[in-house]
Amino acid sequence: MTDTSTTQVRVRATPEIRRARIAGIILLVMAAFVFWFFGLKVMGDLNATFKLTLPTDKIQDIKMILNTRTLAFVVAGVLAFLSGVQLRKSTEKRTNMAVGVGFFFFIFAFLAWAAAGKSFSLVGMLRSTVILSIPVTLGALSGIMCERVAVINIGIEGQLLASAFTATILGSAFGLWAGVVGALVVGSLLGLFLAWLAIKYQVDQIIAGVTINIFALGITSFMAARVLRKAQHLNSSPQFPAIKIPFLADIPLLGSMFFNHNFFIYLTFLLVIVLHIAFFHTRWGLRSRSVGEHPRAADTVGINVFATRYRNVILGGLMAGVGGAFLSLTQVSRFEENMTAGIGYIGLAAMIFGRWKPFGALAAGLVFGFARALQQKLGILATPIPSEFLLMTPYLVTIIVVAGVVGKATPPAADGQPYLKE
Amino acid sequence: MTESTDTNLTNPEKSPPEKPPSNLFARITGINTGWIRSLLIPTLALLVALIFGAVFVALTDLEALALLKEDFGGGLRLMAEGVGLAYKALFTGAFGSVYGLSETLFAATPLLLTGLAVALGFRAGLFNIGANGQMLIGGMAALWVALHLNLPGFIHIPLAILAAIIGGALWGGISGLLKAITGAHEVITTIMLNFIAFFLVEYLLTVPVFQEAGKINPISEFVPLSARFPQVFGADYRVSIGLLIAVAAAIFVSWLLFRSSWGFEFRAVGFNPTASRFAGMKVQSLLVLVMGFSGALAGIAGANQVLGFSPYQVTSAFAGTIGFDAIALALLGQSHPVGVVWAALLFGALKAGGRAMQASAQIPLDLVVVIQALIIVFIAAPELVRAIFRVKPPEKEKTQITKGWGG
Amino acid sequence: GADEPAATDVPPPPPADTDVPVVEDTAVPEEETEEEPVAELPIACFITDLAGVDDMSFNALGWKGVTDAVAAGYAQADPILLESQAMEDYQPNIEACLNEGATHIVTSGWAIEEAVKINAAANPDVKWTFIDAGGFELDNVRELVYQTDEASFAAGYLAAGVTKTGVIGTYGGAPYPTVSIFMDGMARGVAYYNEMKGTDVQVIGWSVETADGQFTGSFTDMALARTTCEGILDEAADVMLPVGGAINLPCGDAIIARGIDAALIGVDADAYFAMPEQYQDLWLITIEKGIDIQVTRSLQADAEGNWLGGGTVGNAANGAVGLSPLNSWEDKVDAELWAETQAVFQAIVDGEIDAAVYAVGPE
Amino acid sequence: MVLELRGITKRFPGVLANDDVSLSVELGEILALLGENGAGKTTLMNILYGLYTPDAGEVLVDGQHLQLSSPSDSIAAGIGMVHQHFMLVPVFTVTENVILGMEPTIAGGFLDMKAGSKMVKDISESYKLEVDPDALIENLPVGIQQRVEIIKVLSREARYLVFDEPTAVLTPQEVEEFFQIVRGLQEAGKGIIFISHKLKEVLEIADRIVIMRDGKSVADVDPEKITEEEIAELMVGRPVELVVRKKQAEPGEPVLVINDLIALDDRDHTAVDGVSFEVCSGEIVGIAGVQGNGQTELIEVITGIRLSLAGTMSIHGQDITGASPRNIHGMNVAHVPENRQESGLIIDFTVTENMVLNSYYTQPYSRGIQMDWDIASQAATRLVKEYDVRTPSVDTQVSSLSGGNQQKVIVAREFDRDVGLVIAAQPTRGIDVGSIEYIHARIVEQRDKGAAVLIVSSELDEVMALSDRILVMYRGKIVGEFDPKKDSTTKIGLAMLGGTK
Ligand SMILES: Nc1ncnc2c1ncn2[C@@H]1O[C@H](COP(=O)(O)OP(=O)(O)OP(=O)(O)O)[C@@H](O)[C@H]1O
Ligand SMILES: Nc1ncnc2c1ncn2[C@@H]1O[C@H](COP(=O)(O)OP(=O)(O)OP(=O)(O)O)[C@@H](O)[C@H]1O
Ligand SMILES: [Mg+2]
Ligand SMILES: [Mg+2]
Repeated sequence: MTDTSTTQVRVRATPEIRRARIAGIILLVMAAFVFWFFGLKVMGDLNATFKLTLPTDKIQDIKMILNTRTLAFVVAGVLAFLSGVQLRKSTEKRTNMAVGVGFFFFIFAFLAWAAAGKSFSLVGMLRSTVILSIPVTLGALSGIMCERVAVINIGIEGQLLASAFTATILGSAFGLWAGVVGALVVGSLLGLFLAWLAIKYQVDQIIAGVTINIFALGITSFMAARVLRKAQHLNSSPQFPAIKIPFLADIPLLGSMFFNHNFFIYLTFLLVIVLHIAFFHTRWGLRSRSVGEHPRAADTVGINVFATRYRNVILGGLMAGVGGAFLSLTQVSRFEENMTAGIGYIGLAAMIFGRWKPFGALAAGLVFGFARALQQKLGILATPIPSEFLLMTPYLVTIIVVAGVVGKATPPAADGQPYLKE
Repeated sequence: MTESTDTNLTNPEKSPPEKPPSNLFARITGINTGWIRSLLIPTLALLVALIFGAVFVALTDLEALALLKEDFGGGLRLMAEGVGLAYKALFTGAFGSVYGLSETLFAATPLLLTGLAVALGFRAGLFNIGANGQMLIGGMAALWVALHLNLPGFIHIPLAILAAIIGGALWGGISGLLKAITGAHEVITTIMLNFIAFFLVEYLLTVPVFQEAGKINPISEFVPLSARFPQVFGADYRVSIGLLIAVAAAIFVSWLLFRSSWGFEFRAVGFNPTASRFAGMKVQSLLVLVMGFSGALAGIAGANQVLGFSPYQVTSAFAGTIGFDAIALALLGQSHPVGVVWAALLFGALKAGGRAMQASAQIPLDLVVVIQALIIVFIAAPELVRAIFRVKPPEKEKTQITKGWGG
Repeated sequence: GADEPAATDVPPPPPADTDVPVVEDTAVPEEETEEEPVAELPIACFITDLAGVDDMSFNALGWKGVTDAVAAGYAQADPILLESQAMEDYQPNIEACLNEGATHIVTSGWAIEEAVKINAAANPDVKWTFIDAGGFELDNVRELVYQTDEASFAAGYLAAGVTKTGVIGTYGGAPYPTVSIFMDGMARGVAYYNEMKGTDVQVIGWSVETADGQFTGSFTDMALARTTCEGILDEAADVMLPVGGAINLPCGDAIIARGIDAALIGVDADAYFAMPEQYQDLWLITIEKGIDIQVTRSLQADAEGNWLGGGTVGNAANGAVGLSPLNSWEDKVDAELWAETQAVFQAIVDGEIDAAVYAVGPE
Repeated sequence: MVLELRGITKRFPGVLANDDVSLSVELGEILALLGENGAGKTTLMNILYGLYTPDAGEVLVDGQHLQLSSPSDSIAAGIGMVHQHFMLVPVFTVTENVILGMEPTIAGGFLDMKAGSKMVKDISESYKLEVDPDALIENLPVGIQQRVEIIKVLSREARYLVFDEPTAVLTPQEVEEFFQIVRGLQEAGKGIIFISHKLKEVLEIADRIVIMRDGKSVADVDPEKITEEEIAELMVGRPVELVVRKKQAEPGEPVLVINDLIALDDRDHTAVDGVSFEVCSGEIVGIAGVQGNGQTELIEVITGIRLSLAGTMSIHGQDITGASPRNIHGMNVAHVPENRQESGLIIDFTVTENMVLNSYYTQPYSRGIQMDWDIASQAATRLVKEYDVRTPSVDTQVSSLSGGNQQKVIVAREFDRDVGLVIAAQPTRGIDVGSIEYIHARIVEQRDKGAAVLIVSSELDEVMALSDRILVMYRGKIVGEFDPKKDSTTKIGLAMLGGTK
């Protein structure tokens, strides 16, 4: 017989440990980089000034002044410590946390390096983050609405674009609220169209969505060239004003970030909360989720799968409609060909990154918004990094986040599958 | 797992055996409903799309609309004239002359290549939205070889194409690799890599390695004569050997998918990655390989844009929207190389015709995009067309082209 | 149709009796205009670059130049407009122009340059007017490039005097020279002001040292332009120079929404007239680049038989670039500062200040 | 007090699934519905449940015609169904699954989870169906999942309960418990339709038996007055062999040797926990166990699909730890995977393509990377004949074959060479009697040719019939070795539940 005693027992690393090791190594590299590049290589003893108030704020001139080099050394230390913890032992939750914290500190050191000897508005950057996150979050909410009932909506981009177009025209012609209504109607109609193709005709859902994108781009550009060019008065929409929330808006930093915005930004936050509650604490949500996870099971307890899907996909279109209205009625007063420029696709990424959850979508939106805002601040800070590379930042960050932090996310079990009765 | 198929054994006589497609068309295209049947739906789809397009043209004819109020008949006539003029230009621009035909083929060339790229991905269950980025990187690689190697044409061109293949394959491979290692979905990574490639190219065109000497704008140096794709129908027609390369690529992809063991693996993974893994295929490596192949095809399209036509000098816009058109095209061609060829010809014709339509009827080029979208809708939902024309459905009709996020 | 207006419905160009030299094309001798009648008016064809005719920038202005010429009787009715959507559209569009019988083709954007060069050489009978690039050395091509930074410099000087916060901001659509030249000239003008007055007015969004700055990366992403502008406003900027056509407007929206006392500097055509009404109070001044006027002049010269080929660098001295009047800011700008600004501009015209730093074409 | 189906006919494309079937059940009665795979039992019940609309026929309760256009109609009529494939949402809790479709809410549609879990508790107490209302379904063993299904039905106040093959996934002990529950329900006055093809069980529990074949109801009998053999003949339409005929095993050298094997499942929990055993040439070793006790992972590790965490494995003395599926296939290992449609076949591929699914890259099917489909198709034609795969042609998509023939495609592919080790998981799950007989015979034939055979099955009967030696796996460990000739089903069943040896 075989001699079991001499066969050595090989022990391989669990995925958890492997992940922690990789995280540890990355953190260590980051620590070394921060130490050397942001710490040692910085010329002279420079301070970075972070402004914490906006020129328009009630309370003025709160600043945070940090010594770039000292900060770099501190951050390098923190990163090295996190790395050490990871390399020794960690749990999955702590690995994610460590990576998150590590990136936060790294970016902080990076910003201080970029702002060495200069000053910039940190509060402005964070405020921009919030604003920039809105269309992404709304796009993601649209995706969540649909995919929670197992209909993939890749047509968010087209829904945003078409509803932004409508909002501009109707807003220009009949005023703000007409624009809002128009955007919501068009978003919902495109949702209905997607639902119709996907449910009634069982068209491959990705095809249906791509079609919506192409169609929306084509028809809005066509109309812009053929109609708006000659009817400029239809291309100048009014704007929703900012609503200052009394007292809260005057809190330094937080006031400017969260409490001095237009209606749509509050609405988006509200939607995130409402959708979270609706999905996870109401009858509607339980039924919707069951339709996305196991439509047949839902059917056997008397839930109308088709109706649920129609309803949610239309609501998904509605969310995109809100996004379109946000763009046209709060951000810009003019429609431009392809003015959404891919934000719908980024919304899709945010949906996946946010793991099909409303708060996840918001978090993902904020990460993307932050990357964008970071790029904008770096453009201001006149770093030696060419602007073309700065412009890549948001996209790079999205890839890193999706690949590095999220890994494989699990969609609703029936996602993308048509439901066949008989 | 539902056992919905336990029938043939117990009642073999009840289910008539499925005959394999017998005619040549069916063998080549895999559409086994016979000649007329298989052309019927696409033709009707095109027809309906054109009708819708006409409606859009008519309804946005402001002059005619204004006239409508005073003189209804006159307004309608004006609309009809406008549509007629537009479609006449569309048709003659695409097919009405040798030049038109050549422009159609010329426009079809990069579409075919990127369409194949996307189709190949679909076959393996991957949704490559990144053909544009892969074109950009492939094109720049080809441009580098074109500008910096001094070689005779017969070797310079192949080498530049090779560089494009490598460049595109690497750029596509990144998404494959990320998916294989971390599970990051290719839809997201390819979209992001499109943006990144675009800004990278913008940057590269401002550095001396690529930028035209003495120029301040981000525009490249001229491709030397030895690296330019020869025109196949003479200097007056823009069709170059790029078309031949694209057709060769279509044949290659056909072979790859249906005659090679790699293609067998690609298709297996596309249908069922689990079973493929059980059968000993290295699914993760295949993901990288497929994205690599897909990117390589798009890369060749990039080379075509860089080396393929006058003035043989590029800006960051050289990929245009071709990589996105390719998605529609691959869907339209049902991810089959032969289907993609037809789809590319159709889209090429629409492009060439669309330009003519703009020139002689002042219809914005965007109308073509609208028509493309409509064609896809009607082909993807043939029931719609059938409902309009009251055509009877064929017995079997199902092609799973894409997958959800799960893959 | 024949009387298709330009991208923006605009009142007629500003009267020529302002103090500032309006954009004028000195290359066309004025006195020859009323000479003997010309046999045939040119058939004009206009080809845009990828930005399209709605770019509120050079394409729109070029097309305006063409339609103005038609209106003034320098070209035949129904000029052809062809938009390019891809790089490979340039050549067929040019061919389409030729096939439609165009005798005078106007194109805009540096990217089309080579296609024009080839076709112009092959079609010596056709006249060409080319916006924003040069170096053709062909008799049938009239090239229009602009030493915009000369005017931009003076605008920068003015802005530095106007700002209360001591911060001036700028952003562009993409780091292309035709964009950056505005930003660079303005930044130098501000620096000059600082030097003269011993002040420390900051420029945000452009660095003369790194020759790089703040860009949105897109000429159509309006929302992005808005936050880009806001990001600069957050740094307390109160004079903004956005350079990118339609994406200039969201900056106006941002200022209006914030209700702050900030100004915009326009580019290309006098923004006070050219841009939508709601922004009228914001335009401090416009750095004018007389594209439309020069295109019209070029067609006029063709029509009247006194065509001149070759390149012109439009600059302060020949009046092709300049500053608009103050319009709505007339009362708000200190008269002394305005006089100084004009003096600076005059000094540039006279060559006493060398503001033409930015390369505008091949040497 | 009677539920009646009258003259039900249902046609699917190419199949007459139900052909003028009539049956009835009274309150307080247990009716067993018997029939082979594909006989039409599930279809009939789905019609009763409002999931399918019949082409002809009607459903009546107390002589009252029912309009059943959706499950809600059936639920309203007091009909409940425990489906063959559980209708539970895996990522929901027990309570969420139970209340789905009839959620208790507080004002404005907010879920009242307290009321929900109280309902679950009440039912589980009154019917002795113990279950944690807050547990996630995906974490529960099938036996408990079944209880959840029953609670679901009871919570809807069903008077008629349909159980579609409820015992297929249960151990003998669990079956016993289940029968207790069913009898309890009967006493509570419910009418019960019980579907199965396990004859013993049916005879034990039913008051009346209806037998279906080829979509028709062929007999309505009293269990007291009929034998197993008679029933089997009625089901299949011919006399059947109910036991596997095989010679005494003659074990030779150990072929597969496993030592202290540890492996994780997809959620990174330990699934295989220090398993050691060997399989010798010429013997069939069966692994019995309730589903989800690590058998799946064990097989995946041995066949190279899953990485082990620790331990060693060898085949013919050659170390295979960390070897790829292809390496292992190359060592003359035949693998019949557990789930044929998910992992054994690519059902959108043709028979030919599936026949070469793991040998396509070798001579003679390919030279370099060029495939030779003619040769592949010839080989497939031969195999189809040899292994009695009933298919119109080798170019037919496997998806249009019956389950048994699909399984034969796999067996043909895997057995058609000199096999040293056979690993077969659930080799006959969900296929008809004829195919089962055939596949069993082929497996025994491999053993007799000298191959080592490892069988995993959740059907204890199958393991008992096939194996020469039985290992029982419980919570990732081998908890006992049994001799099918000497040890009783009860003893083995006890071990499957973690009882002492
Ligand atoms: N298994 C095979 N055996 C023999 N030839 C094959 C096989 N698979 C593919 N081929 C060859 O490849 C050609 C194209 O394959 P086919 O059209 O069947 O692909 P497909 O995947 O079915 O396409 P479709 O998407 O249209 O269904 C066929 O004409 C056939 O000659
Ligand atoms: N949705 C469907 N579409 C087409 N055919 C179907 C469908 N459902 C069942 N069938 C076919 O109808 C016949 C009866 O199937 P059914 O599921 O009712 O059998 P069953 O007796 O329940 O078998 P099993 O013992 O395998 O559960 C089979 O031939 C099956 O393939
Ligand atoms: Mg356009
Ligand atoms: Mg059944």
